[in-house]
Amino acid sequence: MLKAKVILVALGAALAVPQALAGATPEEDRKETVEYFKQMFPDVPFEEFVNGQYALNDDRRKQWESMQDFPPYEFAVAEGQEMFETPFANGKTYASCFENGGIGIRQNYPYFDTEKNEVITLELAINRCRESNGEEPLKWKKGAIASISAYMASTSQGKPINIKVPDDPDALAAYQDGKEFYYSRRGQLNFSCASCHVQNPGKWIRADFLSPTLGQPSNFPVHRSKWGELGTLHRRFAGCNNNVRADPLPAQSEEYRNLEYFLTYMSNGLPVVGPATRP
Amino acid sequence: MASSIRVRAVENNGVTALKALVRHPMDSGFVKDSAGNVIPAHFIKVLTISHNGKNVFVANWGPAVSKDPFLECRFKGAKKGDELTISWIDNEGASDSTTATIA
Amino acid sequence: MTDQRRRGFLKGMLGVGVAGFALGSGIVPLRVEAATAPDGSDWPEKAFKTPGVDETIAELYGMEANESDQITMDLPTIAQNGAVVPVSVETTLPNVTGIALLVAKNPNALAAYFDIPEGTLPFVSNRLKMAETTDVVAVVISDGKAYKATQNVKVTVGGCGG
Amino acid sequence: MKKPLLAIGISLALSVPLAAQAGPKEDFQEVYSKAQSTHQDAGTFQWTVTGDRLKAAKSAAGNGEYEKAIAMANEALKLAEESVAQRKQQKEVWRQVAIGN
Repeated sequence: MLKAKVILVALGAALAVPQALAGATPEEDRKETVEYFKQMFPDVPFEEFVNGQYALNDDRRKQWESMQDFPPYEFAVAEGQEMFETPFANGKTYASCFENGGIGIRQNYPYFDTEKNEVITLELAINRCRESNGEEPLKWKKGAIASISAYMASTSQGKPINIKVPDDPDALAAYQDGKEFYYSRRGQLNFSCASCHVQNPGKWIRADFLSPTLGQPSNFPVHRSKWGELGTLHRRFAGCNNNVRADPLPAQSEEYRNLEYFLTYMSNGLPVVGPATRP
Repeated sequence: MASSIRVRAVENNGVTALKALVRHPMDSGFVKDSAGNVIPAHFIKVLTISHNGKNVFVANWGPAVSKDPFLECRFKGAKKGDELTISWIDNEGASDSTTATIA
Repeated sequence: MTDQRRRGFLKGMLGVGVAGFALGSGIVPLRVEAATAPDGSDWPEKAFKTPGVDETIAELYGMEANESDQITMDLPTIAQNGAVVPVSVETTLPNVTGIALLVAKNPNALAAYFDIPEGTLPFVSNRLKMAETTDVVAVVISDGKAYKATQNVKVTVGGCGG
Repeated sequence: MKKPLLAIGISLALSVPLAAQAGPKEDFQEVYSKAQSTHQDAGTFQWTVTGDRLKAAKSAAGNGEYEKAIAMANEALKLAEESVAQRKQQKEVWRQVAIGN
């Protein structure tokens, strides 16, 4: 059953799904997704999916490995640590806002806050921490917030991603909303996230080599050669949307947070490897 | 202010392998900003690595070297615990220098 | 201005000529002179502002370079982004005193050149910008003569845009 | 000489029900506001190209070039209609390609 469907999806065929199948749990979604990519790339070990295109293309992998010698984000991570440890005007630090003082917790983000009824991403938590301590929020996509987030990720490297969808209708709705976003075609070019990253990973789209869904959020924030600096996951979402000529949504909008929630859940069990470099 | 230079130097069988990363925009002078104005060239011209007062490597760079330049080189004659000095100067006369201990 | 060419040429010859003379005469060789922080005054402005590979080699070293299969270049076949292309050069040629890296299609070909004092291995690795698909040329000065090797790299996303 | 005439011809053909007494400014505003509201209706499925045309239309109108403004607004309207259709269609079909429905 799974196999037949996987093949059909891979062919991009429109598949009428029996209603009985609808309403699968997030965990069933995830297992099926893992199985799908294992079949698509039988030679790629599970943990390697976090390296995206570098798990699939040797020439690119070599370039990446040579960048790993001294990754260009090192300065930003050091600055992020400095900012993370520098007290706010009220004397408190970021550590006061996070479990375990903010160290080694990246793998738990984003999470669904059942009291506020919304998805909390790490960047959102960083800015809420600032605001609750009387500081101005940072801009969302790059700069200081990316550096702080990169430092926090760096203290969590190797920890398996552990996103939970609590037994709560709103949490499940947020997850489903993110999933719908991932699979819905958008923009004048009529592409969904999945058109590239589920149906065509390992292929070239012009000068870009497409990575698979699995492991995508493990790397963020990433230093892209194209940007020449670190950027957050939502900056990347906006870039992808823009590429297919769909109006990007604001960083940390509910839609993008739900998308991050779904996407990161799919990578449960894969290690945090951010920050990382990408073309 | 943190140093603009990050260095790792490791000695093995008499050969010291040095890797350095320098924070610098390395503007080529061929790129325009979002307002359409050319960003003037701004780049490191010379970077030297010295050991015991002697240069063991001199890099002369132009604006085609990537932003936050990376350099790797290897030399003999140094041992673990020795100090290296890495210095650079750019086309606007700015400079920086740091020391690193060979591991 | 013609000074520049001579200086480049001398640099190439330095390892053999001056060092040999210095050892014989008991004078401290120039190369071992106390290192001071660089002041950039030796930076060969003109060589860095010359388009074309052969023209640049002539400007920098005052001679032509011959092909050599003893130079190994390591760079990607297809650059993932022209802004950051890792390039490494290593050679088995003897008595190397300098290595230069040239990017043929860049507005000015010379990207970097390195002095290799005695005791330093003839190896260098760094990251370069490339505007488009181009030949990359490594020039090695060995025994006072210039040798070169060439490798093509395909650049689909240029390193000179915004 | 011929070009402006042609442009007027096209814009006349494109502007839908044209009240005989309405001037080009009114025609423009009608198409523009329709394009704008359709664009809004696309919700999170708005296209960048629609926004570009709307902007171009507005700036042409600001310069008094109503033929061009109307043409741009009509293009925007057409694109906006496609994006709305995409939104409605995707609501129905996205599950068909999703892993683990």
